[in-house]
Amino acid sequence: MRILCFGIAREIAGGPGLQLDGIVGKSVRELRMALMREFPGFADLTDFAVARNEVYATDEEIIAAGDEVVIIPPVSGG
Amino acid sequence: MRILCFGIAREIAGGPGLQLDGIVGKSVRELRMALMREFPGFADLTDFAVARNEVYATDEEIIAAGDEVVIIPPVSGG
Amino acid sequence: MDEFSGTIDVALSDHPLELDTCYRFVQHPSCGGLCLFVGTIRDLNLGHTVTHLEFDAYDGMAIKEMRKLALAARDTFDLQAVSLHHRKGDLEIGDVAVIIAVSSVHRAAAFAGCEWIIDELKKTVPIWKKEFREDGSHWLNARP
Amino acid sequence: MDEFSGTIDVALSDHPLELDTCYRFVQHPSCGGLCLFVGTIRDLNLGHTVTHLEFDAYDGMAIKEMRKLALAARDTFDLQAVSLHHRKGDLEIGDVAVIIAVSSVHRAAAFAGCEWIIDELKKTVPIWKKEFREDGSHWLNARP
Repeated sequence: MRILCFGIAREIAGGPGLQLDGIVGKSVRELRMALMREFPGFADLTDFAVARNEVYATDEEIIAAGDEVVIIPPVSGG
Repeated sequence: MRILCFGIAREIAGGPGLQLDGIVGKSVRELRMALMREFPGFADLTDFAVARNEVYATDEEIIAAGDEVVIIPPVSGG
Repeated sequence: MDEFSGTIDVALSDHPLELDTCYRFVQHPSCGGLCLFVGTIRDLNLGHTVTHLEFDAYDGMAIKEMRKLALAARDTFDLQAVSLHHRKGDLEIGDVAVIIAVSSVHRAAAFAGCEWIIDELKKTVPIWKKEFREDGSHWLNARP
Repeated sequence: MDEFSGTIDVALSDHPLELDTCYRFVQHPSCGGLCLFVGTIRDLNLGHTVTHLEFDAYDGMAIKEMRKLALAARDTFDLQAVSLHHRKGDLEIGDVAVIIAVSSVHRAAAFAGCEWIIDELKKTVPIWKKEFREDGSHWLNARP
């Protein structure tokens, strides 16, 4: 599955998105664990969230095929 | 002495100022008492202050000849 | 007013107030937060329909008291600049009675300083509003 | 967006933001108090000289989160209207990053609502600042 990246997540992923397979049907918590395993830079962040279809996702939510999944590093707008 | 009036004080005085004699050398407290005696409308206000030379005067200050004395009814700017 | 130059801007005007004038005055490259307050004439006050207002001001003292407030706010809240413009004369519904703009390095000080100025202005600055309703007129705050 | 019509105005733009646009949106005859916040790019951050900033935004979600904040503020603080404009792209020192304007019948709610929006925006809206200093660049808040 293609996962979109913004801010520092782009630098960790080396581009505007990254490929992570085998996560459809898995929880957001499992997605976060997989991300930190495959891209250790994510473990060095203060924290990061995951958005599913433009809404913050809880750790318990299940990733569905067709979801727009996005890594949300600590925000700094304003 | 001529005393300037603003806001509702103008209506009580019947004009932009009023004449009150014998107050040079008296305290602001005495001025306030004299005002309420001569113009009972002032006693009906929520409160009123006195300014001497464009600064709020304390009750203890003494009125000097040449002072600009002004009655300051409750303000309502903003 | 040299000591205030660039940091304090106070005006009492019988012409319409301009937000941009106050905004431009307080801009500064070191400031990340600007807070502005605009006080306007409402069509209702305590349930009564207001038609217009008349502002009376003791000009010289009002300017002095406004300057005192601006300086006190600048120093108490560590503001970079304060612009405080007040209207006088006849105002209609929707007209702007007062504009306050402040700038600060950090935003919390900007909000606190701006709100303090309008709260204090309403207590100390010798300006008086006469409110005209359909059924008469009266000076605000004057009577118990 | 019919349900928000006239009370909520949210924008994310790569063009300069205009205070007057936000100001005009929130004006209303029933409102006596308007509070506006302008967040600008500072020349110094934590003691370092900043040369410019780059704003990255997850557009669709940022707009949704900004709209949620505006609605929550409107309903929580009983505001008449909320205008919330955020910038994206490359910004220089002094450029405006965000403008918030709110109107309310009474001023205390306007101040509280406006400050709440900027505080929450900095926690929840998916927009990221990359700060460029003379000695390098980094994404703010990203690292412990």
